[in-house]
Amino acid sequence: MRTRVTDALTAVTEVRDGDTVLVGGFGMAGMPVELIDALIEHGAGDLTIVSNNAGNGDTGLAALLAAGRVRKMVCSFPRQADSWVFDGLYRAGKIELELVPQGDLAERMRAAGAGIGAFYCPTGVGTPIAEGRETRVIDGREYVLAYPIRGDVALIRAHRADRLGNLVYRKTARNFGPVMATAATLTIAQVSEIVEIGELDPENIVTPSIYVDRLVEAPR
Amino acid sequence: MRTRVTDALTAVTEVRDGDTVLVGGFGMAGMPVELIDALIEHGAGDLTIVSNNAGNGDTGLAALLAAGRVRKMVCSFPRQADSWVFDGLYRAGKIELELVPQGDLAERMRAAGAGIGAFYCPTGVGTPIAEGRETRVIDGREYVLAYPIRGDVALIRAHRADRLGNLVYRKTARNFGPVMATAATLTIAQVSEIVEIGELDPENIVTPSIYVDRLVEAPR
Amino acid sequence: MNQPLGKDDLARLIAADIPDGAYVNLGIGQPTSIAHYLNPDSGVILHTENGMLGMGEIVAADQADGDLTNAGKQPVTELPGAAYFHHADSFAMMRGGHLDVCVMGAFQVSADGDLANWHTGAADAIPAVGGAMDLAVGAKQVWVMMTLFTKGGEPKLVPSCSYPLTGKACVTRVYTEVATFHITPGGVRVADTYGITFEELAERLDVSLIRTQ
Amino acid sequence: MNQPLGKDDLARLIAADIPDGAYVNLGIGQPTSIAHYLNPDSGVILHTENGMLGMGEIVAADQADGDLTNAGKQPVTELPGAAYFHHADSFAMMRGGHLDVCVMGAFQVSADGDLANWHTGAADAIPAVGGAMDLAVGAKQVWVMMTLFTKGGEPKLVPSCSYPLTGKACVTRVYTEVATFHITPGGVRVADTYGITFEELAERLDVSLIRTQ
Repeated sequence: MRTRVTDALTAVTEVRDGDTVLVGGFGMAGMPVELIDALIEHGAGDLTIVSNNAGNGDTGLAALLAAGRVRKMVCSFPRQADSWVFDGLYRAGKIELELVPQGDLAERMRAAGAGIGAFYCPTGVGTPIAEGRETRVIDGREYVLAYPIRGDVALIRAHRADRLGNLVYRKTARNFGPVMATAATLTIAQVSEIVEIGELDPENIVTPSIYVDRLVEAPR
Repeated sequence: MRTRVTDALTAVTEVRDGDTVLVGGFGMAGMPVELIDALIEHGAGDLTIVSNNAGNGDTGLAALLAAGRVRKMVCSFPRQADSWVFDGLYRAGKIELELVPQGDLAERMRAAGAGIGAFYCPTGVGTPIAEGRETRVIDGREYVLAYPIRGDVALIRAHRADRLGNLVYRKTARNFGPVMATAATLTIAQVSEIVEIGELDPENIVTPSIYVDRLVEAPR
Repeated sequence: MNQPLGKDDLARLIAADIPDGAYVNLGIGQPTSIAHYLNPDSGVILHTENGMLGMGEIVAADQADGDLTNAGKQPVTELPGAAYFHHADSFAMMRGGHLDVCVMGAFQVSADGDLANWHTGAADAIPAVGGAMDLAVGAKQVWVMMTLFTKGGEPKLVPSCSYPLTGKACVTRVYTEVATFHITPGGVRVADTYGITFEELAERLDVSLIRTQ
Repeated sequence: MNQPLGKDDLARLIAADIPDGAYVNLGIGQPTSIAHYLNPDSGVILHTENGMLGMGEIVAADQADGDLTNAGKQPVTELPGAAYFHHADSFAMMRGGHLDVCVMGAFQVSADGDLANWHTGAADAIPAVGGAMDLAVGAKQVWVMMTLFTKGGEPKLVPSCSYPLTGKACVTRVYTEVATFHITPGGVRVADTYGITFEELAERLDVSLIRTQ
């Protein structure tokens, strides 16, 4: 259905307590800071956040964690030089952590968006990540069964959008955005600029409008 | 390893009798006609061809079939108004047919390129396509297990390439090219134009050079 | 009493039922004609499984671009706001449940919404499935556009399909020249009739029908 | 007799061993420094798992573009011929066996090529794996760059890893300050030594070593 252009706070009003929220970004590159700020203001809590990292410094995802809104982090790389907010919560037993290898995180969200029920993945075979999971040998190689990760909501940052909701990204800030957009019931994208329909070259669209429900302009 | 720019006949010299060859195109859009002509001249036979259709008219894939080089077609839609070459061979019992739904064809090649061992797919559940195959109910929905389709060689057509082998496509001629490029041991791409390194915008590359082994310029 | 619908009227009727802003795939053959009757202001965006959103009209051969076709391989145009993508992405979009509506032709539809539209099962037929099975499992709503009876007068809305299936329990609406059916958990509801009475319809079909109040 | 290698010498050595035209992923930490010693004419193309081929050098903060970083989140440049892609495509590239070489750091490597580099297993440690497991199973060649001994003098090339694994039987070469090891189906071959004799090495490691003839 048609993408709605709105302000950040209006965009996040449908987020509910207990939701699973996919949050784009690799560190701060592609982090939808304005949408997260709106989510903090909106007030939804008890959230499960799926994101590559567990917050950097004191802004963006780290601020959401600091506000006590997150019950559980699903991520590949929580421990960083500037992840003090997460580190404190984790050591105090105030947040759950589910560690997922980075490629599994991406592929499991892709599976959710692509209607794949589960897939056999070679990543993590013979490691603690595979413990307790179903494995299978296919053509002589061992794989672990991986299930989709779906979001109730995705918050992503792109570079430019047209009014239909087609998105293009900028450099490595693209990272998880295109995959998360496909994997959530409600996808909210913030972009630096919204342009008229026809201004983006159809050959270069990275996220087609079908995946974008709400569009927020946040110039930078 | 580095992409080699060459002529069509040199590009296909490594194709062997009995190889599985992925052939791009949806009908004639994206069909690598010059590469197929070179393959006919090269002479390899007993081929398994994976392509959406089974040839149109008398050129391209249809010409390869007419030359008697194909043992088996793996495709989603052989029967078309202009598929007389295939139709004749099929009715004469001179060619095998493995029918694969179009999305499975794409996703199974993607799995091959992405290192996925197998995946549970909802397509074809309860239909003859699912007969004899493993099924599983996940979250209340039934899926069929699908395995990767790998090629020894992929022959694809793109629009432009830089000398490194980065590719961009044109309109719906993109179709299977980007997926096939990832799924073959040797990927050969024909393009209308080869440009200097740096002339293609890194944001707009559809097939990165890592997937392209041989590059053939075939102006049109 | 009203009349059975002509093909154009049927296409116009279906076009009018497609919600504004919907993302829609129109199957090859008859459903393709629905595009012609979509209101340009509706914001409906057409998907074609060969890798495009924002597909425009079919064009004549002298305006054809061989690189730009619909799923039936007819030359088409590109509308402003279009986007191209490869086949794996296109079918991820279909299979992942992102399309609001698809409209396909059919040989048979069962009272449970089973769809048969790819193979007559005839021994000498060359089977071809294309993207029909992916659409059947993927689109949020699967609508069928067909004649209600074969040329021989046999009903195509049946208790159980005799032809090989394309998808199970996937069809939600069946549009025909004499009636529109909604396939619901409670049964097959006749939403509208054209040139036929509910009673005549009930007599000619071997399927229990629910009358719209 | 030659000397143990400094960190820069080790990076230079590994850079020289990377084949011309190879697609290479350099892990975060020490392996990142190898990029500095690649010959620009070698045609080696660097992959970074956050979605890029054709990554250039690390740049200073005043030249940083926040949207352009390496896997260690340091600002980098884009080289001519670069390409960006999203995370699922980036890891499909890794997992699908398309990278020629990756170089990672390690806590331990076993004689069978098992790799442990993500978790010390310490009770209070916060685990973080990132893309290491995907690289371990995906790259055609997995090379390790590490010191051969811990600060406490314990060998890090071991009969069997005591730390949690990143990947099984994946490492093909181990580059250290005192020796380069090739892990082959026949065993661990010492390809080169720096400031240590084969005999001294054999004595300090609990792993059978094969001497290069």
